[in-house]
Amino acid sequence: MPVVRLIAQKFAAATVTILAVSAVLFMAIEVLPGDAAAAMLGGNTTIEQLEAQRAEWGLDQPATTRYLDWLISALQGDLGTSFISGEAVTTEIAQPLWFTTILVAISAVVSLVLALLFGVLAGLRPGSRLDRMLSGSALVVVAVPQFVIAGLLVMLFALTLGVLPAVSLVPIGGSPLDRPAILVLPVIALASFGIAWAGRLIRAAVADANTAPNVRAARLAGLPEPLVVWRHLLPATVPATAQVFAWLISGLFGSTTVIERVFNYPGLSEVLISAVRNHDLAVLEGVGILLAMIIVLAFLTADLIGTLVDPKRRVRPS
Amino acid sequence: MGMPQTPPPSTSTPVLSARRLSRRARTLAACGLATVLLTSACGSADATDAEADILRIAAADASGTNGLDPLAASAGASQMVIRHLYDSLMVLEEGQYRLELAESVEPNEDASEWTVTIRSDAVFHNGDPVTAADVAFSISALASPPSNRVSVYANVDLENIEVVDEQTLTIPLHRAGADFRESTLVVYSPVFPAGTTDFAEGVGSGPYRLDSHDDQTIRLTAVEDHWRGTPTVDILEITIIPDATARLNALKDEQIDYAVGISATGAQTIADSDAVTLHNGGLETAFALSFAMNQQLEPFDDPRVREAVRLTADRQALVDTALLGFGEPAADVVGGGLPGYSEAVTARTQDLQTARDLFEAAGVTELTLRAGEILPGMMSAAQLFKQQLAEVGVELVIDETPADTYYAELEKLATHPFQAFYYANRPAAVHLAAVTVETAPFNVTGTTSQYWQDLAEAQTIVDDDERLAAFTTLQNEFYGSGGDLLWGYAYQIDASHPRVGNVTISQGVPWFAAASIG
Amino acid sequence: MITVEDLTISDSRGRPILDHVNVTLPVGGRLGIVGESGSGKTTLAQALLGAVSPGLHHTGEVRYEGEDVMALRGRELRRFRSRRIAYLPQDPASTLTPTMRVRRQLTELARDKSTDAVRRRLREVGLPHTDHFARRYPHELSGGQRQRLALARVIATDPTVIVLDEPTTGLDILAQNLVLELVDDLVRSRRLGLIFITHNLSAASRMVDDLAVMRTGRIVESGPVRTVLSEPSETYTRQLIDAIPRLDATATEPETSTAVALSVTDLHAFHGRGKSRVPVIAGLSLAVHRGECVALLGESGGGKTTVARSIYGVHPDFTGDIRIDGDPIAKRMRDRPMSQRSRIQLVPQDATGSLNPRHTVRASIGAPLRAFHGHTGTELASEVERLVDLVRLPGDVLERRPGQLSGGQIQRVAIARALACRPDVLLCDEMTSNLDVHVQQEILALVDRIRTDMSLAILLITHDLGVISQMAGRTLVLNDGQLCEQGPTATVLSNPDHPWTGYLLAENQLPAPRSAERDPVIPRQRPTEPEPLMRTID
Amino acid sequence: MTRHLRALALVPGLVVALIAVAGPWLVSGDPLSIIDLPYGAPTGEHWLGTDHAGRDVWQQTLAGGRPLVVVPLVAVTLTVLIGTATGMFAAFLGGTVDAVVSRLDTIALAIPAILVLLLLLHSWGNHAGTLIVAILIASVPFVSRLARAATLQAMNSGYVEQAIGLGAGTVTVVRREILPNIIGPIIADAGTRLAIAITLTAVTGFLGFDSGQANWGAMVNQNFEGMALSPWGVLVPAILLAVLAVSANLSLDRLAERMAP
Repeated sequence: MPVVRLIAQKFAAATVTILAVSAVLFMAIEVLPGDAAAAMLGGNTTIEQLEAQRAEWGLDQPATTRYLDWLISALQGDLGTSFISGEAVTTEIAQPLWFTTILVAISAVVSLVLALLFGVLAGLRPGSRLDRMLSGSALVVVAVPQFVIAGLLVMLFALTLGVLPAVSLVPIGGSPLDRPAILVLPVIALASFGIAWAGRLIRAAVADANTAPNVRAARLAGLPEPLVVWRHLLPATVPATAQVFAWLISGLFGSTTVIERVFNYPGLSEVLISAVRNHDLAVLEGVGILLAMIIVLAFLTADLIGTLVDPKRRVRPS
Repeated sequence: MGMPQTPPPSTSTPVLSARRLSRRARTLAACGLATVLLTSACGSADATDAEADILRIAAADASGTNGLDPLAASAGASQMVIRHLYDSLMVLEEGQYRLELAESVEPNEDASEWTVTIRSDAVFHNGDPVTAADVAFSISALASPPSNRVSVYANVDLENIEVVDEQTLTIPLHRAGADFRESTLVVYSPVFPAGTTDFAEGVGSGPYRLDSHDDQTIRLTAVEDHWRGTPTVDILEITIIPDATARLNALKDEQIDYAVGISATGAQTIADSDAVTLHNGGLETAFALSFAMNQQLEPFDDPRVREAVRLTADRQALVDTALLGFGEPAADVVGGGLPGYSEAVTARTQDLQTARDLFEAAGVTELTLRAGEILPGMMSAAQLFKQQLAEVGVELVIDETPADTYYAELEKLATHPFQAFYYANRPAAVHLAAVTVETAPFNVTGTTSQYWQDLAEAQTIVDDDERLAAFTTLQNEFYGSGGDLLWGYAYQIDASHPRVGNVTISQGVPWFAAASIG
Repeated sequence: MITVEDLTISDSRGRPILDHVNVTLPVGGRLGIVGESGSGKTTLAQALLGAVSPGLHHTGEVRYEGEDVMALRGRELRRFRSRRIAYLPQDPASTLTPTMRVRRQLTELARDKSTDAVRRRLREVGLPHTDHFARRYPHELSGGQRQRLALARVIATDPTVIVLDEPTTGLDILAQNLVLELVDDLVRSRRLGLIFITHNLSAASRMVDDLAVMRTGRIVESGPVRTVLSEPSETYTRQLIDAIPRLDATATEPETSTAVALSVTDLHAFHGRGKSRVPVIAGLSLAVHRGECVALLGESGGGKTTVARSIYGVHPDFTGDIRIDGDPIAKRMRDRPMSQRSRIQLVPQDATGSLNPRHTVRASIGAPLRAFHGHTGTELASEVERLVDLVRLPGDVLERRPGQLSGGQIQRVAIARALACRPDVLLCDEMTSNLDVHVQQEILALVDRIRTDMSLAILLITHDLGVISQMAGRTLVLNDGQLCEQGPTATVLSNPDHPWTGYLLAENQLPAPRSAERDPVIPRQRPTEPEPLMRTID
Repeated sequence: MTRHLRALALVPGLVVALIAVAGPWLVSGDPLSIIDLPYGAPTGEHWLGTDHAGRDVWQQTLAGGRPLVVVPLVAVTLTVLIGTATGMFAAFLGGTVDAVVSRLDTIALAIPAILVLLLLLHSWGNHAGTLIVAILIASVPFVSRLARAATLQAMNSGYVEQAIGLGAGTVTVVRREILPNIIGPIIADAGTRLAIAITLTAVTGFLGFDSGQANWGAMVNQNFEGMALSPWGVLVPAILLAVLAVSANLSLDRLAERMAP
């Protein structure tokens, strides 16, 4: 089964990547100035207390030892314990990560769908008025900082029109999905960039595929335009689109940090920023590695989609 | 957009604190997560109870905890939750020291041992009466790690606390402490059932009991027939919103009814609005903002330089610019407007000529200020002060440090002669005893051993009036030659829906038990 | 059935691409439109379907059974295209969307989407009519099967007219004949109208009744095939006829007296990697003498190009010994010293792709002069100009880029650039197969002249017997990666030893005329001595 | 759009770039000095009024453009140089070099960019260098992959293969044959990178890291909350910023078009 083997190979490569990323992250966090003990104990500290705290957390061990310890427990699903809150990292970040993932996933899907629409509309007739209008708007949207867009959205939809909530308050014990209205503005703010950026790339892919002989032939055979696009043109753009989608996911996990702050969305933003401030190694490593896994998974999926959609790579000539 | 309000790094409220939740709490959290994953709301937040008055409050929090655990709570939302869930022995309310759970707190003749009697009608939310044994347990717990208030109770001889009867206990001290009430019990004394190790249920004897909660929001319901009377508001929903702008937006959008702490800019924006009411906490919840000079380090070991710096400041201008007028000039000693403040302490007025002469005499032409945006407006103030110093021929170099590492640089905190700093406004006696003593973590004003001795002596004076007089002298001394250029008080401005009224301040946080919802 | 009246299509600057074109296709008729690339054939073909590229303007009419095709819009236009007329462009296989299975390819445009219909259509074009086959993807089919499938796909709409636009260009003669036969059968059995657009006169002549010759957007001559071919009234038509290479025109004698310039011994070359690595050349040996032209003949995809690439040093996956003037050379071009690099040069099939689109002709030709011979300044300039002149290009092409040149010009630039290296061996890999016949003639003549003048050893790789007969002294025939026959070209072409060579030759002949009364008579160069250019079968 | 119109569209961009570059020379005194109460209305002396801290908005506008031109420009230029070089040589040389570069790219793009940014800002503070490094780490893998793919494609074309046979060395082939043919899409992409970089330099303040210098991004950021009190501190820098980003993008798009084969 070549497909199974292909997937297995790619997963193996992805695993290696994630291991490497974990090591790089560990090193990067290692060189942060100060340490968690000092950050936590704050002003009340004596040197002895500091040393004791460091010893308790194992910070006096060499970095390699700590990394290996971390790695071994990580492989068992234990990402360690937050220095600051004392909770297991997995417990501490599970909910924010889940909430952020909801936001990113919805934004990514919205971005992709609209970017496809934009890409197809503009890419089918490059240089047309519609194309220039869409591409021009995309240019502007990409150029305006996202927190400005978010702020304007709040002013308009929440404070002036009062149709959508300004702040993403999640019901107690619930999730953002229980109150979908709180997702709308953050998603618009996030997706606006996604649509513009991804749309430009998809537009190029569509314009390229649009000149392929099979597409022209399908048109000249009198096939209705939607079918031409759907059956003949779009399949050729799938690999590129899948790649764009993976980039989108990786990018959205970055920009969501800013957007979450604007809307006070209970996601990873707070966790990350306070972990950096408090030098909470375990949380940083944990968040970093989980995000890396999501990103790698996104690229892996894109890669597989790109492969599987192409019968030449999926099916061996019999 | 404004920075989230961060709380003061005073001894009694360490900004950052660590503690470990019990195993049970983790299990609960895990269950909570499972619930979340199934996206089935276990809380009743969405259940609209037509009968009940709900007050939705948003605040920032410094501790990263939800306020159920009195050993981990810090300033902000968690403190507010503690205040409503638990009764304390004593509190500072409306500018007064008040007995709450305690019926009396009396010293022996040399103030080395205190006898506390508690009221008999207080009942925990689980139905058990509050006893002296509970108080003894609570004090011991607060005084031992992992509590973050260990330093408040450092002087209590825990081993020898004695429960005399159901309502009475004696608390011996290591050193005589005549100011035990204000410097210890008033600072932090919530009481919880003896034997409590897991605070997930939040069992206290306060006017509200825990209904439900998650990481972000806590829902409290009123306790009927509380000894203070039944609270006027049936349900409090306290949500942690770190960003001041977001809090205000949530309020404007009517997602919440009361925002604790909004930015000066936000306050100015809505000053004329009918849709929102501003609540100015006044001096009781204010932060005292300072440029602290270390008297032990050059050039501030020269009292002329300290005086010159204090005379250079145009305090009103600093308040108007850096705080947009939401504050008032301060007089170099913390505690303005609060009990025991010396009448002799008044804000210095700018006197450039004298300042110039003093600087010249001391030969100072350049100063370096370590500053960061530790509170909104601090950097503006530093910049404006730089310009004011320039008028007297002194160049101020601003060494800017990011707010989030400001307190982490312990070395610099201890050795930098001139730094931006701020304190919670507390009664002068409490402040001086906590901040300017030898053991204080941030002795940024570099108080001397002679001063410490005087302070320690004052703390042992049992007679209230005499002790007050001694502290007044200390204040006057600190005012005359101390190391703080305490240039202003920044009011904490809350905002609410206009229908919310009668919110008072208790222990530095808004008190909603008697609030009215029109 | 179709009438084109006074059709003029011009670009945005008003330059006509089609200039007052008038053609008529009677019901069931077969019309050939012959012209070189750039003559407007494709524009005309697409105009028949009511398609005019954006930015072009048209006047005049295209009528299908009296209906104005150009006025059709939207649904009606689609209806016309999907019911009345089928169009198959150059390289028909490329019209197959790779993600659609055979069955889907056939049902998509058809009205009858039943399994039976699919089987019938597969059978009709001579493809296996099994369900298994219908489930395949295009890439699982052979090249010939793909072409059949493409044809089956467009006629699945049951059209009344089929328009074929250069359907055989780039195919070797075997594949070409397959397609033509297939089309012929289909048109006959379905009684379709046929419009056959090509630059290949001989292909056109066997397919159609009437012929229209196009040049620069105008129909210069039209009439029944026989008339046009035997009595061309236009010089241009005559030139086209003359330009067809002839099998009997073996120009050169084998040259073996001189030293061996290139020798290849026991060449085994492979494609692919790991498990899918397969041998494509198995034990080929050959030698080319100075001043000699040796042809390597074989099927498309038969590994001929791999031979050239191995020698040239861009296909390192081979074993065997390659020598230049007796000196062994490294496998990879990168590893060869400069002195060796200049000695072998390649003129590829895709000359356009071999020229950097961003460099001017002057830069392209100048680069090897600079690198190998250290020419600079005026010396460089004059040498470049000499070379350009040598390949008969006008001086004004020097500052142009490949995009601004015609196919023939680009091929000349590629040759000039190869010559700039002053090579001993020139590898010509299908160098004229993409060119119009009449350009092809000139290029061949040019290379032949240079060979004699410069005493070049030439390895000519081609599938075109006409080219071989005109150029090569000796011919090697490659089959299944092995040499199956070699000898003087005249001998190989007249008395093939190996059955495969015989088959190749037989297929290369002009097939029997469609019907007796339309016996195509293709005059040779000198019409006064009428003699068939190609022998007919039996 | 006609040629002239398109050229005309770049005029605002040029004007803004001019303000950004020449502005700091026109500033009188310290642009960050406090001159009046916050959120003051425009006056004859202070054309655009004062900002949230009582500083002159116009003076800051003059002073605050340069970092937004310099940092993204340097960062994106370096990104393009490094990304193109690594991608091109990886594809051209193949084998181990390719394997190593591709692996590094994969690792770099798997590391969450926001984490890198936060860590760097925290360690080094908000300096030009920090931002440039953060942008490089986030962008180089993308450009490198783009360049690698384009190079592989270019290498499939006959002219690269043949260039070696025509006497060109590795560097010559890469520089003369490959680079000109792959640079188009990379430059088109650089337009978006530039916009992202500009946004990034503007957004750091929002995450709580101030640079302590006049900067259009910081201005938007800091004065946003008080927009109702005085809009100038937000509108003027925001518009300049957007014009800058849009025209940078437009001109790079045009450049890419012209460089297309």
